[in-house]
Amino acid sequence: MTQETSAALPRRTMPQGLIAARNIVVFLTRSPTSLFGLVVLGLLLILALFAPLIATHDPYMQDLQNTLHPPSSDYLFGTDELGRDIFSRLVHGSRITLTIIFLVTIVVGPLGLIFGTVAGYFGGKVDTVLMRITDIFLSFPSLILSLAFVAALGPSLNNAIIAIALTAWPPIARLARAETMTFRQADYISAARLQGASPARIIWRSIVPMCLPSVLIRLTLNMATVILTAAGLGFLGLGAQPPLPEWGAMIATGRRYMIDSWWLVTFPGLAILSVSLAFNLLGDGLRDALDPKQMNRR
Amino acid sequence: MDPILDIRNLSIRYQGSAEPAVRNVSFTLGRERLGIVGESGSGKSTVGRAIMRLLDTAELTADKMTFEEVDLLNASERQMLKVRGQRMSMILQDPKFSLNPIQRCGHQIAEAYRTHVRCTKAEARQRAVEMLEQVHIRDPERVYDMYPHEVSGGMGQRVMIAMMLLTSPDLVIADEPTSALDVTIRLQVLRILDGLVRDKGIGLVMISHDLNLVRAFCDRVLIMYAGRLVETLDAKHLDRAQHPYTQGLLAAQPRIGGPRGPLSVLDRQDSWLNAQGEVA
Amino acid sequence: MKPITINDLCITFGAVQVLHNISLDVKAGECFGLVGESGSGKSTILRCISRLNDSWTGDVRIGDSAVRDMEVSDRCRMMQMVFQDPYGSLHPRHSIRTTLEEGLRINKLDDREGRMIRAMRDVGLPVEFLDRYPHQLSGGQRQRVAIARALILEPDVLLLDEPTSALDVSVQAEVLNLLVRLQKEKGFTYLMVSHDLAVVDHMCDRFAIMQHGRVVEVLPREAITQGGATQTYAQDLIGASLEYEHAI
Amino acid sequence: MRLSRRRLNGLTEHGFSILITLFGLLILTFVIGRIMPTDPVRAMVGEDASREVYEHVYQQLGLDKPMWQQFLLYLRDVVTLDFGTSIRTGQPVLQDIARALPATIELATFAIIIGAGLGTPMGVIAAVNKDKWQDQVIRVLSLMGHSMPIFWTGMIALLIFYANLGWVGGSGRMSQFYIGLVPERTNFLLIDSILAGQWDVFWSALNHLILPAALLGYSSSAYITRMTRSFMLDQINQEYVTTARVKGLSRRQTIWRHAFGNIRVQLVTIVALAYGSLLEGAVLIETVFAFPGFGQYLTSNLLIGDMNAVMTCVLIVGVIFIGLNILSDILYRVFDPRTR
Amino acid sequence: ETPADQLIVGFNMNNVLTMDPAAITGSDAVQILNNVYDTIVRLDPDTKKLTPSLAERWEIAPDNRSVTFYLDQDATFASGNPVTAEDVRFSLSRPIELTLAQSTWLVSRGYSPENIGEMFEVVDDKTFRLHLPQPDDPRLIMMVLTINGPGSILDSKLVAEHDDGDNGTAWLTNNSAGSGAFTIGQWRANEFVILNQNAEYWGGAPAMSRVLMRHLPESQTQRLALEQGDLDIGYSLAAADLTALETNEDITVETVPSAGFYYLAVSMEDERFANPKVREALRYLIDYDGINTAIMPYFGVERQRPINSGAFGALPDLEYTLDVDKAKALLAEAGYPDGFDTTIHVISTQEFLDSATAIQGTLAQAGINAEIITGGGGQIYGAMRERNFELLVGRGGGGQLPHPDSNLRALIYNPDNSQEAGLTNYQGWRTSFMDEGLNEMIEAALVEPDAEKQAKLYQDIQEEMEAAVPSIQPFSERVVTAAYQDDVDGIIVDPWVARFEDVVKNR
Ligand SMILES: Nc1ncnc2c1ncn2[C@@H]1O[C@H](COP(=O)(O)OP(=O)(O)OP(=O)(O)O)[C@@H](O)[C@H]1O
Ligand SMILES: Nc1ncnc2c1ncn2[C@@H]1O[C@H](COP(=O)(O)OP(=O)(O)OP(=O)(O)O)[C@@H](O)[C@H]1O
Ligand SMILES: [Mg+2]
Ligand SMILES: [Mg+2]
Ligand code: NI
Repeated sequence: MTQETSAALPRRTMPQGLIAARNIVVFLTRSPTSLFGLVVLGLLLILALFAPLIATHDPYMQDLQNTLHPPSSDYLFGTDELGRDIFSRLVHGSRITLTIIFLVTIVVGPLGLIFGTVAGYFGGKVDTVLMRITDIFLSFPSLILSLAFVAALGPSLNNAIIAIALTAWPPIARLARAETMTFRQADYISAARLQGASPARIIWRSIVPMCLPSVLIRLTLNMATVILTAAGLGFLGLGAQPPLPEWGAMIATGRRYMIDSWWLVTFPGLAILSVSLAFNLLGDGLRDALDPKQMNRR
Repeated sequence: MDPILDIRNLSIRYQGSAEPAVRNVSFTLGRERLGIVGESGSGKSTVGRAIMRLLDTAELTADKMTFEEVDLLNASERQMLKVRGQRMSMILQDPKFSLNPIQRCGHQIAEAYRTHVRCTKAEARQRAVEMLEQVHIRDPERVYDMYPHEVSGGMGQRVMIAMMLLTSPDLVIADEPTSALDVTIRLQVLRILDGLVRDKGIGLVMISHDLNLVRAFCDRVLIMYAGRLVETLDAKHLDRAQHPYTQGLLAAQPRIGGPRGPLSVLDRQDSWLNAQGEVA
Repeated sequence: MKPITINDLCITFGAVQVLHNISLDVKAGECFGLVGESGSGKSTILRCISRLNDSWTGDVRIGDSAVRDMEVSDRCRMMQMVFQDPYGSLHPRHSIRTTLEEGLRINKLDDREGRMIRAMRDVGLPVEFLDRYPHQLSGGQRQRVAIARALILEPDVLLLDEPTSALDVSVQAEVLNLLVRLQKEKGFTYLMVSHDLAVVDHMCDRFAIMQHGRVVEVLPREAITQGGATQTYAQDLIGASLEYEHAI
Repeated sequence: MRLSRRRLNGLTEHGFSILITLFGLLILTFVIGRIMPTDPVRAMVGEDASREVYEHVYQQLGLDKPMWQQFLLYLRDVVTLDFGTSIRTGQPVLQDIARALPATIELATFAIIIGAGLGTPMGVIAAVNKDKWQDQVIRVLSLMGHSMPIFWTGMIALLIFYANLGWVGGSGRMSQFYIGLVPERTNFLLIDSILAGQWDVFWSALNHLILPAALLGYSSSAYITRMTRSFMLDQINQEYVTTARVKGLSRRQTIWRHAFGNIRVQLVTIVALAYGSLLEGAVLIETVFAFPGFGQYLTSNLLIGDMNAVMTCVLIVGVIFIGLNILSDILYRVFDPRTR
Repeated sequence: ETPADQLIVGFNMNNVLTMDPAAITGSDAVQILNNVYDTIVRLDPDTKKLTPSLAERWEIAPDNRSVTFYLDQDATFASGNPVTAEDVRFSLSRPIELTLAQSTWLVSRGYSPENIGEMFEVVDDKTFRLHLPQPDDPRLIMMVLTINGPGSILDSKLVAEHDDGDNGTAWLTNNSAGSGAFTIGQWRANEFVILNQNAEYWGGAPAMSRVLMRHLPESQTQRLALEQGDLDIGYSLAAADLTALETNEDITVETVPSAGFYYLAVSMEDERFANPKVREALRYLIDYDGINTAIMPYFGVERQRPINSGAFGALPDLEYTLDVDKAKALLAEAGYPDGFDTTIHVISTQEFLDSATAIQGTLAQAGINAEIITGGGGQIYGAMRERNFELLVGRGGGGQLPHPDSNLRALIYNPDNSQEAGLTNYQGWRTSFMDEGLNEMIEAALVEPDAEKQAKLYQDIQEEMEAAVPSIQPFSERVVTAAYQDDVDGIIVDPWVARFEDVVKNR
């Protein structure tokens, strides 16, 4: 062998995926804003996991003698119009938020990825048909489309999730398609075809891994929108139904008492704001960490 | 004769990288054609851009770096605005990317003129058209009104040259001006460049990875390796190069009508990294 | 060892006909060059032969069988391609092992480990490199991997699309040497695109000059130095190349 | 933006694809209209109506016909621009929307002026100072705007600026007692009040507009800032920007004359899309501010199952979006020499 | 500050879908039209007694089968046309002939398109005789005629002018043809109604030159506007805001009795609730005191009997209380010692929702797990009409007429329990409750001509009902509350009888 690489390369023992994940986390913790995002989401996760332990009261337990109690040591964030402890409701509400995020992600991610990569890889008629469908969905702002869907399905948390998922996949599909289009002509795809790989294999093995980072970033950023949409639906009375402690719905009901009892809307609002901000910051940080341009650099 | 450019011990480190991209490079340039060759990543463009002071974020150190009377090391951006484009300019590699896609070619040429010379639009246009003629464009009025995507690569490169030579600079840095072009067009562009340099007597720095080109076109050649200057030679005497890297590069090239045996292959030595380029 | 026969190959993209009735004969075991200006359709010919583009008309045969009628797996085992840009031809997220193994898996070949090790030896890379990723390799090393990927399926025909034009001279020499050596050892038929007549002269026995999707002339190697070209464009091209190399 | 590049394959195909999208839109709205669980007939006849009354209206609405017939009727109506009568208002839906939409357009236009006026320079500043403190500050500011639940911020702002400080007008389009005093010509209150020479109504309207518009504007400026920044970053790293600097242009000149010129078209597209999605923000903010616009029309009709109105609203939103996309395509064709 | 000659009213007009009196639904529209259309008789806002309006006097026939109305000689419509008996006939017939929503009232009293020709008799220009198609209480029918809707008197000439082949329906949707103190200036659904002074009002022109009734569904918006002086009256304020306004010196908060009840209904389709023990257990699982003190102030006062306390013959209230043990025992007797799972349908309006949540909580104490299902009025009552619910917290039960029959018919009466009957306007039918004995008692009481005997009969019915455990258990009797600027006088709070003709501002 006559050639040498310029830099000495460390021996690899861990699988590439793990190393990458670790690197990304390390990268994220280096920027204060992404760190904030990570911490808030970690907190959300802990709250949701240990909700019954953290909550000081039963979130559904009414105490009509103790309604609209301002924040105090008994009721950290005060009580609502039915005497329920707002702190505990917020804590339990994090489960709803996480459920929404989780369900939407596992529907939207794969769906968008499959639609997008298939359309992008095959092009032609397949592309036209699939993209027409996404176009139709994309020709609405997501909240209005979800509104229409929820109205059609009847208001409930599940329907809100379905509606949000239905409106959230087209942008992902679009993104995956655009990415696929840039890779489709790449020589390594041609090489795979020359080795006899079937289209499904090419999409799965070669294209999906390439689209994944940007789809992940987009999904993370989308989560902020999903949370806001869900809260908006809850606010309009079309999302989670009482007595579920969904944050948007809490604001909607708390709104009737807002002037005198500020704590009813302030805390759920802050909760929504910080989680959605956390997702945005994290997505932004991820974009820097996983920058597709950097990754494809020679 | 005063050198146009005098550089001593120039080192450049890009922000965020540990190793300097260029270290301890020294050379002077008179009214001549100086070639800089080296493999990809050896720091050729970096030197060129450093001279133009285009590397805002990179860390730049040198014992001395002057362009005529201007101290490039300490000149403020404001001073540089007077120098850049008027007294020194740079021809970039790929016309496809180096021209603003949404402005007409002629407009971009004229803008270069109007930035430095007070004149009316019509005058600038006049000058630009003349310049287009000088770079052997047959129908300059028409090309003036074309968009970059409408002209061919060779033509685009000529537009670029016209733009950069319009203000009659003393120093022109050409960063791989022909490597995006076909062989036949490449020759035409080089001839134009050559003619202009001869007529106007400017100093030209020609950056290239192509030994053949530099050998034929330049007066003197700097050989760069991994950010260092390993050798400085007269172009004529390239075949008599001392440094094994230069020798290796020359031998590795297939030549038309050459022997068909295996090409010799560069055997890189760590000791090359310690070599100091001597000041020419 | 198989010859390539191309007859009346035409292809149209949209409204533009890119290839006009191309007919070429590449002898078994020969290295055949394709030169011509950018956009003249050189790469397209290779992509048609390998059926990466499928909308062409005409007849392309390797050995006795037409590529159109071949089973996918047979075709893959018979012909492979090396691409111009070593940076773009390896999947950035697949290790070298994955890259090489993929073809073996698809074509259900046994003794995968052994074959991979042999392929790495053939292209002169250390076996440890199997666990590296493309971004950990230099351009020349990548091109070697790309060649190994082609070799591993033991094809008869290698299509080379400017395999060295993205590389430095010093690295180009290594790759060219490797290709020459492999041809000697394994007796491949090469169809090689290049824009550099010096490379063609070094590697090929015969070459075709192309312009605007047509083959202008097919010439033996000697025509470069001895001036056997009859067509104007061919003469221009050879002239320019000679002039470029010797004196500007 | 991506949309447009894809659609440069010729005008006919373009038109055809729009038609197909529109058709899909119609199917979607029809389906939404028909599966709504709320009962429009009951909404019309009221709680205590007898069965005869109910069935009388049911047939009047044509709900007894088979689905496909209803769809064909719907298609015919749409083609003849007859969107039926709203159950809730008893008026032709189109007439209702002609009244509600101008209010929202007024709001959205104000918002977009604030949003683009703030967002574009902030985006450019952030891009030019990438990774410096300016960039960080702008980044957090704009992500805040992107993350805030606008209905919540609206409520809090209303509480602070109207209830406590009394700086701005409260809910509605103008102070209550001006309602109905201005003759309706364009339904744009600002214009109508000027036409009628009623300046106090004009000021009152402006006063009521400023807070919701500022909030909407902030949230859309967040988006515009982010996009401007990334467009700008793309351009700043292009070779032609270096060329411009080599020519001797100052940084300012390179940025505004060259880089910014190249993002203009993309920017217009983004602003157009942001303008469209203000409709979305309007749904929530209009609810909070009791602002009688399109968003409120849509939500209140949704809740009572006013089929015709909902279908038409959804259709109109879709058409507006498709229209904005076409507009941005056209802008591409007009402004980008490469696509001509 | 609002202008001195304009009245700015905030209320919720979600249910106002038309200005055509024959097609309106609900009390909000009545509240508007009261100012536009006069009826032949009125209810006194305070005493709920019948008082003259367009008819200056009336005579009830001794056999109780007809009433003769003598119209005021001076009464004119806003158009200037005199009010004639022909107008009365036209107005009363119109809903029935066109099968519009408001026909229900008279149709349920036996009128039909076939018989109105005989039943509505124009005696002379100013005399109108109303015949009763079946034995009935004429007072009850007169009470129906006090309501704007079935009783609105339209200017038949004016309507005829605007008849485009639709009997003027399209025109009436946006315009008025009444004789009231105001005319409709402009109506925007879910936005506002502007009422313009009828300067020629036959009862004397009102003080306000213009009334703006603004749709402000948000209580806090109304409150802020009241506090800022942008609003004169707020009609749909929530409890918390009323409490706060109570302390505001410039604002008066007034609560008056109204019609109907807040109740917990069960569907007897469901075998569990068909069991009277279970229904009785539910009686003891409502925290009447808690709900009425914490949730219902300004909306309701405790009442467990399904007859409005203001109606004649009403008995004093019952005294059920939350008694979980007793309920558990009853449930055990019924065979549900561990309770069961069920659902509660409820409208997503605050006081309903809060009550339902409270009931959900107390039910849980007896092991009944109730999931709350919310929705708009259409959805929730829709489910009730389809008999597709288990438990439901709602409001209703007649009472717009101060007559016990109005409550009993709405809540208890159910002549035919079959699915096909589809008597969706009877809540008895909706909840599948049918008691032949009670039906007969209700019918008998109505036609009893002797007032004292009649009251006694109604008392008997109430006692009978306590034993029968009907499907609907009221927990609160509806009251309504409005808040208005102190310097505004002459405001009537109850929307069924509210009119702005006497409103003045003391500025
Ligand atoms: N903006 C930058 N930031 C960090 N490193 C850089 C930057 N630009 C170039 N480099 C590094 O500096 C070194 C020299 O780069 P330069 O572009 O000057 O090489 P070159 O000789 O011009 O190569 P080529 O022939 O490929 O153009 C390389 O290692 C490169 O990776
Ligand atoms: N998939 C495609 N769709 C449309 N046009 C194509 C496609 N592939 C190639 N072309 C066109 O066909 C022509 C020939 O392209 P090709 O890549 O074969 O040229 P080439 O001779 O290999 O050029 P180069 O030396 O630059 O690689 C070009 O004009 C190109 O634009
Ligand atoms: Mg370079
Ligand atoms: Mg090619
Ligand atoms: Ni070359």
